Amino acid sequence: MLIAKYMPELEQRSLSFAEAVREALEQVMEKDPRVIVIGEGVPDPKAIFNSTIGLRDKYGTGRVFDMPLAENGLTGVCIGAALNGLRPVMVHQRIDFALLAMDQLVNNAAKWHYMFDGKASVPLVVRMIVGRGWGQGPQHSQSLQAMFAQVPGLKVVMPTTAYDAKGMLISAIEDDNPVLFIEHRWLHDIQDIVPEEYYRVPLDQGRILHEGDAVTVAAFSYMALEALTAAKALRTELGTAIEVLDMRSVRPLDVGLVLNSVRKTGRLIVADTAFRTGSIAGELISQVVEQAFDKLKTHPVRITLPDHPAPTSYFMTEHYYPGPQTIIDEVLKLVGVDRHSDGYKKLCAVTQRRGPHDTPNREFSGPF
Amino acid sequence: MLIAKYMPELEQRSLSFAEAVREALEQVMEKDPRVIVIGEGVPDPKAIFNSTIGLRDKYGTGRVFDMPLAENGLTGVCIGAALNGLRPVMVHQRIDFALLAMDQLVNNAAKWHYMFDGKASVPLVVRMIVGRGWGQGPQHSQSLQAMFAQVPGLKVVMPTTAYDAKGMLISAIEDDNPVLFIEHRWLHDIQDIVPEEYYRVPLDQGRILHEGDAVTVAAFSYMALEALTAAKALRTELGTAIEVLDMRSVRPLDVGLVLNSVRKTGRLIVADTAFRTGSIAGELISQVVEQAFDKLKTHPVRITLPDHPAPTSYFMTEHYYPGPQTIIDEVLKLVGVDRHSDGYKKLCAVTQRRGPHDTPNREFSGPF
Amino acid sequence: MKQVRAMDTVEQSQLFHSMLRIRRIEEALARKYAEQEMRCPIHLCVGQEAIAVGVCAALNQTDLVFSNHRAHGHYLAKGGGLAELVAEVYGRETGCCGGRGGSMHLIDLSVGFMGSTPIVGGTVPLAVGAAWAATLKRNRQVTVSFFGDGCFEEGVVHESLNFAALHKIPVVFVCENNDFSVYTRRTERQPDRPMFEIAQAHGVEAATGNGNDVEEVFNIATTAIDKARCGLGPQFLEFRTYRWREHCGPNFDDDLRYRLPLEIEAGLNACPIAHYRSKLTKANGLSGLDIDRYELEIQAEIEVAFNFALSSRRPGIEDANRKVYA
Amino acid sequence: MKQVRAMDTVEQSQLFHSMLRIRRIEEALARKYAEQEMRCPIHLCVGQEAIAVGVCAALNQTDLVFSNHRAHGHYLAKGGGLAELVAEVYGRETGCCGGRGGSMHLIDLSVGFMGSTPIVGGTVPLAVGAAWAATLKRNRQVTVSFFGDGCFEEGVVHESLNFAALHKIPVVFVCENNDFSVYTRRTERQPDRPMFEIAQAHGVEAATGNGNDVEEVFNIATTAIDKARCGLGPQFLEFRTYRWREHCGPNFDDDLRYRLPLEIEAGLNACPIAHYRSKLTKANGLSGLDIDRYELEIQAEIEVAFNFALSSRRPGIEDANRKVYA
Ligand SMILES: Cc1ncc(C[n+]2csc(CCOP(=O)(O)OP(=O)(O)O)c2C)c(N)n1
Ligand SMILES: Cc1ncc(C[n+]2csc(CCOP(=O)(O)OP(=O)(O)O)c2C)c(N)n1
Ligand SMILES: [Mg+2]
Ligand SMILES: [Mg+2]
Repeated sequence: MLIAKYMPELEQRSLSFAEAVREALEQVMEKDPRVIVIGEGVPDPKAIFNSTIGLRDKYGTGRVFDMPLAENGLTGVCIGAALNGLRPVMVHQRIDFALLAMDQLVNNAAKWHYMFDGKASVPLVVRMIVGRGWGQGPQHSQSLQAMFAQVPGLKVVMPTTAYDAKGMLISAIEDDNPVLFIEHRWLHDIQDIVPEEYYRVPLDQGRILHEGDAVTVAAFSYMALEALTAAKALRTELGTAIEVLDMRSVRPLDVGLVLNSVRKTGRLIVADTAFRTGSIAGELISQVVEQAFDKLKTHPVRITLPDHPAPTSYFMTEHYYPGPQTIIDEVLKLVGVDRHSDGYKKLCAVTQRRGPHDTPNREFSGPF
Repeated sequence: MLIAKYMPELEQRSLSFAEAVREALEQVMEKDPRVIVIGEGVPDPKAIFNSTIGLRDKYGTGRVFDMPLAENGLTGVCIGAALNGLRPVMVHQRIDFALLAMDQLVNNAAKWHYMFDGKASVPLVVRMIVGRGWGQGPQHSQSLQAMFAQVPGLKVVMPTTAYDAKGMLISAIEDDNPVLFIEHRWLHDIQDIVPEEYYRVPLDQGRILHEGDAVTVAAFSYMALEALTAAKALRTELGTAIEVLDMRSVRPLDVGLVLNSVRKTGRLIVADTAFRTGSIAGELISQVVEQAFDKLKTHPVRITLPDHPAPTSYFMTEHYYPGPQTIIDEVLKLVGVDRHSDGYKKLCAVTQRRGPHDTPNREFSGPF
Repeated sequence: MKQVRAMDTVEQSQLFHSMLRIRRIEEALARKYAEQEMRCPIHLCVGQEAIAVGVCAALNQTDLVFSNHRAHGHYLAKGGGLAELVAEVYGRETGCCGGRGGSMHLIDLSVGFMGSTPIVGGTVPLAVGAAWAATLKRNRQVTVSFFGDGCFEEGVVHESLNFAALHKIPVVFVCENNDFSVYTRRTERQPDRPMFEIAQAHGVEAATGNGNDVEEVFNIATTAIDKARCGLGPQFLEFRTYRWREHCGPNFDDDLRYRLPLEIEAGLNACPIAHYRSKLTKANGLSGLDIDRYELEIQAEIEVAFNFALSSRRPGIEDANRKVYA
Repeated sequence: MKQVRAMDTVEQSQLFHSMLRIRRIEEALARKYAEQEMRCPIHLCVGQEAIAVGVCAALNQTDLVFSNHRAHGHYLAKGGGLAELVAEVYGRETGCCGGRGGSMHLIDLSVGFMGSTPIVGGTVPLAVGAAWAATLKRNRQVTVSFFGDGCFEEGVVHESLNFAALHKIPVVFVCENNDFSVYTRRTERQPDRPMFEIAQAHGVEAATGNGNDVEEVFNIATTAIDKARCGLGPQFLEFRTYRWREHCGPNFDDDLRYRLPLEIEAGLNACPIAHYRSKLTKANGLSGLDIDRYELEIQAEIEVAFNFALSSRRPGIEDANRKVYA
C-alpha cells in the first residue's frame, strides 16, 4: 500500500481528496450498475466541492440524483432502495444536516441486519462533510463522528489522504453494511498520490503516518495532518520522534494499532476534530487504559475542540482549533522538554501558520 | 439531604419514582403558571406509567397536552414556546423516539443561548424513558444518554431514586437550559422516602450510595441499584466494602466525586446502562485517567451492555443485562479474591435473581 | 390497465378465509398470551383484517410490503409463514427473526414481506425506496406501505409522499384509519380535515373507502396497484376501520373508557368478517358447513404452528451477538 | 376583523423606502465582501425585498418573526438594528450575536425578531411554538415564519402545519418561492403541484400572490395576519419571487448556467423596487428628488453602520467559551 506523500514524485499521479472521491464513485459506478448517487447538489454546477462532477453526464439521470430537502425521508428511501437491490451513496454537504436523519440511520440502517436475523442487509454509504472555517459557525461545523460511532451496526470512517479516500470509498460501497464516510472539508483540496486503478483500503485499520518512539499520537481525519506537521518539526528541530497514527476508522477503532504503538512509546495523545466531552478520543483512551494500563508511563492526553459550539467570528475562532503547536506542546509536556529552549522557539517559528487561520489554504476566498 | 432507603421507615412517606415525578410536575405547575406538559399519552388513561395522572384534571387542557406523532416538529414547537416565555416539559415514552428530534435538540435547543450571545435561552425539559425487558427489542430499549451528553449546551440527568427524581425534576424545570431527564423504565415502581415539600436536588452532582474503600463503582441510573445490591452482599458475605456512586448526572459529569473516591480506593469500575463503545462510562474513565492516572492501582473497568442491539427473545436476553453478579465478579477480579471460596459461592446465592429476568418486579406481567 | 371485474366465488371465499384465519390466529395469540410465555409487546389487528386481506389479495407474490407495529395481518395476508410468526412471538430460534424481533419485527422475504418495525413512520420511506429501486431496475414490481392514522402525522410521511410523487414511484400508501393512536383520539392530534386530501395535494392520487368491507378494499386496491404498476405514480388509500382490542396486549380495554360505549358497539358491529360472512352466505352460497370446515382447518393449522413454535430450540446468549454486521 | 383599506401616500413611501434601504444595504455588503473581512457565509435577498417588507409592514412591533439563512431583509424590515447586523457580519463584539452567529444568525428581541438560523426548516416549528405560547398566555401576538420553497420539502414543515391547524395557532407561514434551492430547480425536488394547496389540505388557510409586488404582499399579509390574530387559525402565504445573486456569497453567478438567460432577464425585469418606483412616481407623486433624498439618507446610515462595525472591538477566544449555559 502506498504511503501518503504530500510532495508527490514526478512520475506518479497526484489527485486531490475531492478528485479521489470522484474517481472512486466513477469507477464503482462503472463496475456495478447497482450503485446510485444522490444528494442535495450532487448534479449541480458546484458538484459537492467537485467530488461528483461529470457523474450525471456519464451515468444519466437514472443513477445520479439531486434530492428534496428531506434528510430523514431520503435516508429511508435509500435504505429501502438498498433493501431492494441497489447500493446507494448519499451525500450531505454538512454532517450537521444528518442529525435530521438520525432516526433512519440509527433505528433502521444500523439495526436492520441484526434485527431481521441477517436475512437482509443495508449496503448504504452516506458521505458527510465536516465544516470548518470561514464563519461556518455553530450549526455548520460540528464533528459528529462519536454520535454515530456509538451505534452498533454502523461503520464509520474518516479517511485523511486522497489515497485512502479513494480506496476506502470503494470498500465502503462494496461493503454490505451502512458505512458513514466522513470527510473533513479542509481535506478536499489536499493532494496525494492516487493510482488510477481500482483498489480497496480496509475500513477497520488505522495506519502509521510517521514512526517514532517518544509519544504515540493517534489522530483522526484532519488532525492526522496536523500531527504529521508536528512530527516533522519535532524530528527536525528537536530530534524527537513521535509516532503518528492516522486512525482512518472510527467504528471499529483500530485499538490494536494504538496498543502496539503505546507498548513502544508508553505515552498516548489522541487528537480529534470534535468537542472534548463524549469524543471518540475519550473512547479510545478508555479502551487503551482498560487493556494496557501497565504500558503507560503517564496519563493519556486528549487534544480536541473545547466544549462549546464554534462561534462564527473570525476573531473568536482564532485559537479555537488545535493545530501542530498544540500537539507539540502536549508532546513536550509528556516527555518533559524545556519550553524555554532555543530549539523550542525555533520549532514554534517553523510550525507557525501563515495566512488566515480560517481557510484551508491561501487560495480559498469564501464563502463556502 | 435524605439518603435513599429502599425500606422506608414507618413515619416517613414513601413514593414510587413515577409518583415522585408526578408530584414534582404537580408542584411546579402549581407554583409556576408558565409550566406546561406535553407528550404522546400524557393525558391518556395510562398517563405515562402513571407519572402524569390527574394533571389535566387539575390544570386543564390549556396546560396539559397530548400531541401528534411528530417528535421533531413538536420539540421545535416546545423550543419556540420556551423562547416566548413558557417552560414546557415534553415526554417521550421511549428515548428511541427522540432520535427523530435530534435536529431540534442538538441544532436548536442546545445552541440557542450560545449562538445568540445569551440573549435568549431555552428552558425546556424533555423526559425520556429507557426501555428494558419484556421483549422491548432493538428499537425500544436503547440507552442513548451518551449521544446527548456529548452536546455542549444540553444538560442530561439520570436520577435513580424517587427522592432524586422529584428533586431533580424540579431543578430541571426551574433551570433556564434544556435539560434531558432520562428515566429508566425499571425505576418507575421503586419506592423511596420522598418528602411532601418542594425541594431541589442539583443537576450536576453525583452522590455516595454506599461507602467503602476497596473499589469505586461509579454507576448510572438503574445500574446504581444493581451496584448497591452488590455492595451490600459483598459487605455482608465477604466483608469487602466497595464505594457505590450514583452518578445522577451525565452532563456535566461529577468527575470530582469520582476522583475523590478513587483517591481512596485506587480502583475504578464504571457501570452504565448503555452499549459499551461510545458509552458515557468510557468518557468518565478517560477523564479519570487524564486527571488521576497516578491514583489508580490497576486498570479501570467498564460494565455495560455488549455492543449489539437488544434482541427481543426472552431466551436471548437472559444474560444480556449485567447485574449485581457481574459487578461482584469484576470487583473480586480487581481486589484479587478467590472465586472458588465458600464465601464467594454464598455471595452468588444471595444475589441471585429470583423470578423472570425480563421484568422489573414479580408483579409485572407485560406487555409494556 | 385492467378493469376491476366482479369477483368469482372462489376468490370471495379466499378473502373470507384469509380474514377468518387472521382473526383466529390473533385470538389464539391473545388466549395464550396470558400464559406469560410470549414475552414481547403484541399489537393485534382484530377488527382490521379486511384491509390487510383486501390489499394483499390485489398484489402479486413478487410485489413487496412494508408494515408497522401492528403487522400480523399484513404479514399473514401477504403469505408470511404462520409457524415462523408464532415461533417469533415465542422468541424461538425458528421464528422469522430467530427471536431477535418478536411480534413487532416480522419478515418473510420469500413472499415479499420486507419487514415491519415499531418506530412509527420508520418503514414508510423504505417502501418508497424499495419501489423506486424497482423502477430503476425497470421491473414492474409494486410496493405497499401499511401505516396508521397516527403515523400520518410524522413528517417523514410527507417527505415520502413528495418524493414518490416527484419520481412517479410505484408505491401504494395504505393508511388504516382507526381513529386512535394508542388511547389518543385523532381530534387531539389532527385538525378536522381528511388525510387523503393532503396526499392528493402532494400530487399523489388518492382514494378512500370502508376498511371493514373487504371487497371494497380489494377493488380500490386493485385499481390503485394497477395504476402504480402502469407508471401512473404513487397512490394513497385511506380506509376507515376499528381496533377491537387494547392498543398493545391481548385484552379488551374498554374499562379504560377512552372510547364511548356507543362507539365500541358500532365498531364491533362493523365486524368485517361477520358482514362478509352474511354477504357470502346470501350471494355466493357459502354454507355453514364450509365455514365449519374453514374453522377446523385453521384450528389445525394453528395447533401445528404453536406446537412447532413451542417445540423449537430456545436461542441463547451465544446467538445474541452474531449478525451485527453483514 | 379589519378591512384592508387603500394605502395612503406616506405608507406607500415607507414601503418603498424600506425596500430601497434593504437593497442598498445588501449591495453595500456585497461590495465590501470582496475585501475578505466579512468571513462568513452570506445569503443576500436582493430581488426578494418586497416579501420581507410587505409582510413586516403588516405586523405590529410586538409581533414576532423567525427566519432562515436568507434573513437580512426580514431582520431589517422588522426593524432590526442595522449597525448590529453589519457588526455581526464582521464578527465584532457589537454584532447582534456578539459575533457568534454571523450573517446566518440574526436576532433583535427589541423588535420581535426572534432569530434566524441556517438549518433549513429549523425555525418553522419554533414560530409555531412561539405563537402557541402567545395563545396560552392569551395575548394577541402573531408570529411569522419566513422560509423558502426548498424548506417546504422538510417533514418538519408539515408537522408544523398540522399542529398549528390543530390548535388554531396564530402563526403565518410565509413561503418565499424563488424556485430554487441552491442551484437545484424545484422540478428536481417537487412534483408539479402548488405548495399552498398542501397547506390548505392541512386545514391551514392559504393565499398566494406576486412576491415582487409589495402592495400585493402587504394586502395579502394584512388580511392573513388579521385573521390569525382574531383566532381564525394559522395562515399560509406563498409568494413567487426571484433571487438575483448567487445562493451564497456576494456575486452574480449566471455564468454557472443553471438558470436560462431568458429566466434571468425576466427575474431582473420583475424588480420589486423599480416597479414600485414607477408606480409611485405616477400615482403618489414620488419624485426624483424624494428618491435622491432617500438614497442619501440610506447611504449615510450605511456608512455610519459600517464605521460602527469596523471600529467595534474584536472579540477574542476569551469570549468564545462563555454563555454555553444560561
Ligand atoms: C416515532 C414513534 N413515536 C411513538 C411511538 C409509540 N407508539 C407506538 S404505536 C403508536 C400509535 C400509532 O398509531 P397509528 O399509526 O394510528 O397505528 P395504530 O396503533 O392505530 O394501528 C405509538 C404512538 C413509536 N413507536 N414511535
Ligand atoms: C437541513 C438542511 N439541509 C440542507 C441545507 C443546505 N442549504 C442551505 S440553504 C439551502 C437552500 C434552501 O432553499 P430555500 O428554502 O428555497 O431558500 P432560498 O435559499 O431559496 O432562499 C440549502 C439546501 C441546510 N442548511 N440545512
Ligand atoms: Mg390508529
Ligand atoms: Mg428557494
